[in-house]
Amino acid sequence: MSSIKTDSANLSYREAVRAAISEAMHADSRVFLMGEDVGNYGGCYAVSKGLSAEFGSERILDAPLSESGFVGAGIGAAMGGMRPIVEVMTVNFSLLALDQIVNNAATLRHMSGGQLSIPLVIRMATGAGKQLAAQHSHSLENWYAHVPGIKVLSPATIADARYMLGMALADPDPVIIFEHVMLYNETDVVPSPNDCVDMHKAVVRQEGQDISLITYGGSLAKTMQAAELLQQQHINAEVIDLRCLRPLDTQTIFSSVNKTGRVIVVDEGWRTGSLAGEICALVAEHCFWSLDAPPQRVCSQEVPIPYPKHLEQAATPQVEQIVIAAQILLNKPVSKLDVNQ
Amino acid sequence: MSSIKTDSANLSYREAVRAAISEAMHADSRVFLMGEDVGNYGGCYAVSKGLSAEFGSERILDAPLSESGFVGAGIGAAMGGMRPIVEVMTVNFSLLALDQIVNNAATLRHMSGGQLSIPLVIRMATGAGKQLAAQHSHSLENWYAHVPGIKVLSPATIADARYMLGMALADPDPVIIFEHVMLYNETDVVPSPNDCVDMHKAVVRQEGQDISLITYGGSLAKTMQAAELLQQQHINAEVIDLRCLRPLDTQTIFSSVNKTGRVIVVDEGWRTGSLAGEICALVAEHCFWSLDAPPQRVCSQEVPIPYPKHLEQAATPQVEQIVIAAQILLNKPVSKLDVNQ
Amino acid sequence: MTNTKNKPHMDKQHLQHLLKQMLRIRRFEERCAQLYTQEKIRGFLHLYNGEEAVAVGVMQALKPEDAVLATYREHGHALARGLDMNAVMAELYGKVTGSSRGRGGSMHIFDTAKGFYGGNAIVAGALPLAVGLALADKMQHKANVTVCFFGEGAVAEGEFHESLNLAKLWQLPVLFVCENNGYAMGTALQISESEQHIYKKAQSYGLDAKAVDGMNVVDVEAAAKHYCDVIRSGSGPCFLECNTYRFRGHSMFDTQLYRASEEVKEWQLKGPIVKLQNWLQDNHELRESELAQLEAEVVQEVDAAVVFAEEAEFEAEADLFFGVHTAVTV
Amino acid sequence: MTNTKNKPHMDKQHLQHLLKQMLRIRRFEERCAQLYTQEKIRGFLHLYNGEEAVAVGVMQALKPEDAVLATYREHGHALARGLDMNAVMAELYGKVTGSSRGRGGSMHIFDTAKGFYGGNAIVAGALPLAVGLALADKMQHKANVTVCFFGEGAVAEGEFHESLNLAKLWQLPVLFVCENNGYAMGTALQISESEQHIYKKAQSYGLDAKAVDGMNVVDVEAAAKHYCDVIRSGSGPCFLECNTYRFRGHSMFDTQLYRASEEVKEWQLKGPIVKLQNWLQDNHELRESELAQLEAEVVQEVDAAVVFAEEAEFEAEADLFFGVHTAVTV
Ligand SMILES: Cc1ncc(C[n+]2csc(CCOP(=O)(O)OP(=O)(O)O)c2C)c(N)n1
Ligand SMILES: Cc1ncc(C[n+]2csc(CCOP(=O)(O)OP(=O)(O)O)c2C)c(N)n1
Ligand SMILES: [Mg+2]
Ligand SMILES: [Mg+2]
Repeated sequence: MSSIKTDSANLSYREAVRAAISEAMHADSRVFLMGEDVGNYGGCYAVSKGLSAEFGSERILDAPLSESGFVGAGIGAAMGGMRPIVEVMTVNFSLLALDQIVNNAATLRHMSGGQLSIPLVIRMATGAGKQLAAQHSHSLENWYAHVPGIKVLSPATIADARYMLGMALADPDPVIIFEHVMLYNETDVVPSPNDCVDMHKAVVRQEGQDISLITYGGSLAKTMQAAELLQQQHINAEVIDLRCLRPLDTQTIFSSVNKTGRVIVVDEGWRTGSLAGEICALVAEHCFWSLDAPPQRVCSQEVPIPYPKHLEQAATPQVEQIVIAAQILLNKPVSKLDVNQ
Repeated sequence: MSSIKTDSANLSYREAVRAAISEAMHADSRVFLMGEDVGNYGGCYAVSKGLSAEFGSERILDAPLSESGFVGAGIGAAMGGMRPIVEVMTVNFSLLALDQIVNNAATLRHMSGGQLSIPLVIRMATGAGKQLAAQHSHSLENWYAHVPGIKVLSPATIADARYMLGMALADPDPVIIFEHVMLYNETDVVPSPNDCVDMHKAVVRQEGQDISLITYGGSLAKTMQAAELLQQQHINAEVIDLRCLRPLDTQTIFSSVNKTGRVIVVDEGWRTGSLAGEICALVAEHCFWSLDAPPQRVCSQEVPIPYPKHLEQAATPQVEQIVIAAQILLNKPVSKLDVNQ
Repeated sequence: MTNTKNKPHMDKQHLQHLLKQMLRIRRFEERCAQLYTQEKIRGFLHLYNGEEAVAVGVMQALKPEDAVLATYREHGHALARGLDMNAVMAELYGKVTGSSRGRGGSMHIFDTAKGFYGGNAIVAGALPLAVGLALADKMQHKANVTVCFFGEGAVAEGEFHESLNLAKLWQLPVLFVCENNGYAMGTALQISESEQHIYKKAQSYGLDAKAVDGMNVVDVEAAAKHYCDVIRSGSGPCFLECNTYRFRGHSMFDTQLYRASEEVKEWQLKGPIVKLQNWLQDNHELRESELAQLEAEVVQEVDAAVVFAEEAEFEAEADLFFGVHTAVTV
Repeated sequence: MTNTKNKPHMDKQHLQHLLKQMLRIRRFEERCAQLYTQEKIRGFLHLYNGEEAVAVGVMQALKPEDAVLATYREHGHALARGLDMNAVMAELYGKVTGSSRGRGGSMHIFDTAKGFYGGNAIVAGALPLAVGLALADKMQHKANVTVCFFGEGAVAEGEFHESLNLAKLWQLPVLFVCENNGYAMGTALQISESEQHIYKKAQSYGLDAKAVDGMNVVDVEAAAKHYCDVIRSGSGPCFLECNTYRFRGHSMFDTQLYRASEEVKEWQLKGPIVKLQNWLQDNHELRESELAQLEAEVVQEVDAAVVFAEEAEFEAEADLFFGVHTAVTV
């Protein structure tokens, strides 16, 4: 049987995704994994390490450097009765596959009058933090979240890494999953399958009354850290992990903001045109009369992400910025904190 | 001399763009036009009709169906000292060129420490309204407006069609120009060059005190019509034409909203993740204490745009929706209007 | 039209069948052009006029389980593949009884029951889909063929290159059919490709590839049958370049500044319908009365399709969101 | 190394120059690998170890006005093109005195004064840029060559296909240099291309193309010179496939599960440096003392570069926005 680590004791994010793939492939012979270096190399971020030995090179299918070609082939294979998991190594390279995703995957069901089904899952790594510079550090989640016909997931915890893929595969329509590059080494105990939450739901990761901190993906950990620091100052922040970026679980967002009256959205996307902007707009539209202060965002700076660590950090959201934004929003004294990261 | 119509009496939008291209090519031998069918065919929307005869096939350069290739070649030619105008037939096909635009055009100057210059202009048609269905009706302006390193223009008037291209060419960095497909046949008198407005500035197209209607591109005419109808009901709407979608002229936006206290953004992009969302977020952040009501948006429905007219119209912003949204926002009775369009 | 008698299927009946299929497309589209000027049909309308032999010839080689993908110029493929003409016409009208509920229009005709996967308006956009359908067949050990039609303009696209390599690398059951009509909109092949023998480009990926006279429906059929046999035997993808010509503009907007009317006239003399019809008549395989009968049947079918489309309803606005996702139902 | 004496430039001095250039790259990168484990260099680091003959050989054919583009594996190209080693090392350190102010790091070395247009981290992403630079030269009647280096993995990308066609169609002065090291990360050429002779693929676009032993710097130089002459004469683009091998992993993260260590060892015996060095020594063209001198000079240069990089400053955070647009200045 499987040599893939699936025990729920303690998995890394990477292992959790791998376990999810392995489980799905054991359960359904229509599932296969296709992408660059998923097989012999074991995956750019080692997610699929060992899977080729377990399932063979036909079901762990190494693809040439042809993002448009093999993503389109994944769409076609889904139409043809398979359940492909396509790995686009990173979101940066998905730019080469956008025509297939937007013009085909997202439109075909509706445009054919409901005839076609595209039960496809596309996984891709996203985000900055590894000092990979401007062409390798994109966070384009809001581009995808803008497109009707696809669903967009952003697992930020080990549990979600473990279970969201299965839910995405069970969905009859195309689902894009973003895995933040800084999460792969994180570890945690995986809950039982019964405790996993529907992929469409946002989750309140920490309850609080004073302010809502809304985030997703690679920014969740930073936001949780910020919430902890705020706690030391007796500010009770509620932290919401969006999880599903399209469609948005507006109910969870709105009830939190209606309760706290204050909101900061933390998002690694560039500020202008960001998903954070969308959340702020939604909140302003729907929670206007509950708001005690303007909605705020902590986003990436409007600059191609530079290589050196200090500039990469300056360009992307940091814990301290979240804390300060919250302090300002609550009219608390702004104190330099021992963020220590 | 030129057979190209440049007289300021009365030009169509198409003729205005053509006059701008012709003028630029006469003024600067480094300028050339490259794209699919710009030459022998005269341009998909007949913008470049006659230019090949005037300037020859080397400066009006027909490119094969290779969007990534010739857009990248445009970037390279700009680095090499030329001033290319690249026509990507429509935004729908620009999906195939996004890697070049985002990973090269937008990053190269910053990433090279300021060494490289990309004085490139990319023009593309955008939008719905011609019943071209799901793959040919995209409005992805906010995707582009999200990306640092490029500027994004949206000429909505004949005057802007006439003069923005020249300003874009004068800019030393990459500029994307969106031409809405429904505008090409519109005609108007072109003002003198002295009266043209800096491409970075939003323009108040109609002054008003009661509400700010903010829009751009193909939605300007609808918004102006809505403002007229509102006028009949003694609602004085201020209409702002954004013109430059990146960077945004926030000053003009904020002063209008601070004055009126109410805002509706009209945008043909899909609602979630739209530029309209960005504007609403900005307004909520910066004009919060002046707002008398929640910021609102009239956007496209979250659906691939269908072919039949009634569904295409149902999917995209219409005058009546703008009027009704304004009436609701101002607590006026909602009356079905004789929109007559 | 030499030697056709030697081939099993090339009897009078079959040849008349081919003629009728081509006539169905021709007459259907002539009516479409009229309906377009009457604004019954809107959006883009790309006619297949002159190229009918390609779709009709290739379809003869297919089985019901096979898959077909085409471009925005796909009325001919849809009809030749056996889609109901009523549903196709209703689609062009944007009516709910259309093959895609009227949502796709001329460029997006679908019928999964017939293995007809569209209708794609992005040049070369269907090629990767074809690779994927074939991959699914191979993985599921189905001996089907996926046929993908595209114009010679598509050859310049990166998706062409990626798709051919994937198909050959993985030995997938795809028949690529390049409809080389010499122009991509107004761009002649000489100004879009450094190598203008498209089949040679395909050979450079290791595909079994050749060019045929795309005006000769019999040749097209024979070549397609041969290649489908090769593909079904498990030898991987094949590539057929069909040299043809479109008699009308690229779409209804085209003013055709880029070619001389003499060129069009020359090609028209070599048209696939006139060619087959003349041959049949010269060989006494088609009596005047038979031809009249054929034409009458076709006109009747087209007339009925127009009536069907006219009488059909538009989709209710309330159903706009149906099918954005599977869960969104009527 | 046969016949080298017949070629004008292949005298002892030049051969020692070639050896030194390769040694500069080798020693520089060996130091980089150390510095990476010391976390002085971060991000991705792709070493050129084993492939030095390609960059060094090709650069011999270029003039100062020519343009060079490469991949993320471009330290060798930068050094061989004459970029200051200090600036390159400082770039890897992310320091403001680096060739790109430290913003690009290992994958984005630029120096427009040397015609060095990067450093591109998107596979095949530089090919269209090369076409454009050459187009600009042609339009401006400049007799320059644009050289574009890329790996064999890039050949599968649509951008490869589009670029080769554009270059040939428009007869542009580009020299495409494919560094065929047999692997794209862990993907062997056999599982990425149906046609594994890359030069043959190039020929299918009509390019003058051939393969050379990329481990033989003299052969590479000769081929590059020949092609640059062809290109400068106005005959359009050429294509050089250099068969080579990378001795180390794809990047510093690579565990090399996909190849046997014997394979690596075999190739190492054929390495470009050992090959040239042995030949020179066998032919009494390189005395021990000369070699020691060469090595010493190289070590000194590398040491100095490290000191330079260590001592340099990081860019001020306040300058983060400099150069997003031209107007944003320091
Ligand atoms: C990617 C893309 N670019 C541009 C277009 C616009 N366009 C539609 S058809 C066409 C010409 C295609 O020519 P060809 O492939 O030869 O097919 P034909 O129309 O001749 O049948 C063009 C440029 C498009 N639909 N898709
Ligand atoms: C478009 C794109 N897809 C994927 C990657 C990830 N990636 C970086 S290098 C590489 C392998 C490239 O191999 P090759 O072109 O042979 O060059 P080599 O590394 O062997 O020099 C891959 C897959 C990328 N950078 N860009
Ligand atoms: Mg054609
Ligand atoms: Mg390689």
